[in-house]
Amino acid sequence: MITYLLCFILFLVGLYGVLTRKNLIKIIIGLSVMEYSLYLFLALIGYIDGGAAPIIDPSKPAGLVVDPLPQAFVLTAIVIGLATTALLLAIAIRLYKKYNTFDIDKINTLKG
Amino acid sequence: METTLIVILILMIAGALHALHARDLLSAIVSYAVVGYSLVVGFLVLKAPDLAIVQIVVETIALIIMVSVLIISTREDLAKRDTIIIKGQSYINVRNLAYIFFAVVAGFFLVYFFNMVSSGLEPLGVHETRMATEYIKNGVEGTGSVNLVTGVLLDYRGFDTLGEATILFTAVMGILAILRLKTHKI
Amino acid sequence: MKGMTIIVKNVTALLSGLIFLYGCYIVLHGHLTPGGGFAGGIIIAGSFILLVIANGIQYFRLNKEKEESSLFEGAGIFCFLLLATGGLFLAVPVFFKNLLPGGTPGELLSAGIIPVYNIFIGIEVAAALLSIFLAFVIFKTED
Amino acid sequence: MRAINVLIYFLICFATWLLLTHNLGWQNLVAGSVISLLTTLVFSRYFNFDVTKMINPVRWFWMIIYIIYFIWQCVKANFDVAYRVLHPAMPIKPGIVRVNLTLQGSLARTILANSITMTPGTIAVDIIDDILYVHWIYVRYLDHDRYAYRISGKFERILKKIFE
Repeated sequence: MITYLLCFILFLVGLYGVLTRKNLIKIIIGLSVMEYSLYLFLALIGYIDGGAAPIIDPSKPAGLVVDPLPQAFVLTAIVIGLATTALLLAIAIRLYKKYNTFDIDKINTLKG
Repeated sequence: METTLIVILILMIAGALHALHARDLLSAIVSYAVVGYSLVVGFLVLKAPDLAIVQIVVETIALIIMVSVLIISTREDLAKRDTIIIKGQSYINVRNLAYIFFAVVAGFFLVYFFNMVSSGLEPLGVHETRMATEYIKNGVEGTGSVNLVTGVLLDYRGFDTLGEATILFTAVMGILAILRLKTHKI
Repeated sequence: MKGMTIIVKNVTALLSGLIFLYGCYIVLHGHLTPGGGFAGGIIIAGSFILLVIANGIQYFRLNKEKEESSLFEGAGIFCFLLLATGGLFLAVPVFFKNLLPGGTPGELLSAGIIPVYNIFIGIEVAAALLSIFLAFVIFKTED
Repeated sequence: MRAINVLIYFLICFATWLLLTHNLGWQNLVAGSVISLLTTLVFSRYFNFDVTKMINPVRWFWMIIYIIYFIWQCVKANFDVAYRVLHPAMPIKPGIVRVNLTLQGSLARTILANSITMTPGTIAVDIIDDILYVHWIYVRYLDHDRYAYRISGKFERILKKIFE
């Protein structure tokens, strides 16, 4: 149970970063940390004690195997996470070219 | 087993906290890499080699992209903010009190929801889901794929993969639109 | 980006092809060993990214290459959809029908249509990541 | 020369595929040849080293000697660096030295630079026009001939026998 709690704390760390940091790069890092905590949480849910990796040798009878369904979900989520991170970085670098800063407060005051 | 995971998670939390507080953005990105690569070790401990392979290459590519962004821009975090202290005015005003109130309420709700969710979970290592036994028993005959993750991903749940490919395509189109080159002069 | 020293260039010239080969191995054996279209596609993109980083962008005519990788991406996702609806041609009204014969599990040619899906996903992911990277690099050298 | 290069690259790719898969079934062989052909089509244009000389078996003999000599040097340098690190006074005198290369051929130079880098205590920084820049943990001599012999003399002599 303590691993679930630590995953939740990692999620909170990411949320804290998104809410309090002023730098766009650090906000993106916070979002990624939240994503990572969710991946680990899903993988934890699928884990079975004493289970093998979900690759079955067809010549032998199947033993105890880790649940493959959460792993399939996480697999798609990781690639999507990379794409969204890259999209956010593209937005950040566009804003930097325009306002010459990563500070969201300064971008707010400079707008117009 | 569980202690290994706890150590990895504590390392991840420490890396994330340092990444959020580092003054130099390059060191922030290196600390962020600590989080990602610890996640790879966590996946290996949890018997998920597919996830470990994907995560290790994704983390590497993400680092390359992040560093290429930093090289164009600045490495410094924000300039040091001078806190203005006006004499006679205390820190306890309505605005700060409202912030603290909202933070406490939001934290309470988050912990409440986590408690609600985790009361329905089995402890780590015990797992009784109907779909898992079904997939494990019939997966190889049903899909013909020895690797069950690929079988689930591309046969039982092909729609998800199609949606993922669509999102990837859309994201790339968005990036190309945002970072659009100058119009060609012909 | 100027490109690195001649040492790095030579080592990259020796190794990038083998990295590409390894990515293809991961894609093709996705239904037998850990890996699959996603991981293999990213490794294939990595081999090209290595070449671009080592040799500098003047070495390649990059604008053209970016168009090509976008084209590959579109072709990959289109073929994926075509295969998904392919059951219609055989009068099976199921989306994502596994319509090829199964074969014995454990061989390279088995699992019906899953390896073909894997190949197209690999093409799509590789092209997507390569065009993301090239967009950042070209944006950096623009002004 | 061009055609032989392409052929050799194809063979390297095919051997790598066989090492990766450990399987001699016909499906695997067909897939391996197709993938190797694809790799050769895309990447063989970067493989422009002069490899025709390597058919001579004498050169392979010298290569084995080079590997043994390199491992011996590596072990010696490891102990040297460990001594410098563990010594309380830390007797280091770092600096970057220039070594004039007599070796021709880019592949030989790359192998030389990588050997120097893999030996602890020295790091090859760059090669610019026949001059190799090396970062050295303890600059023992200031005379060019002596430190050049010390850093790369034997390596270069054996590599010349292999590649020229």
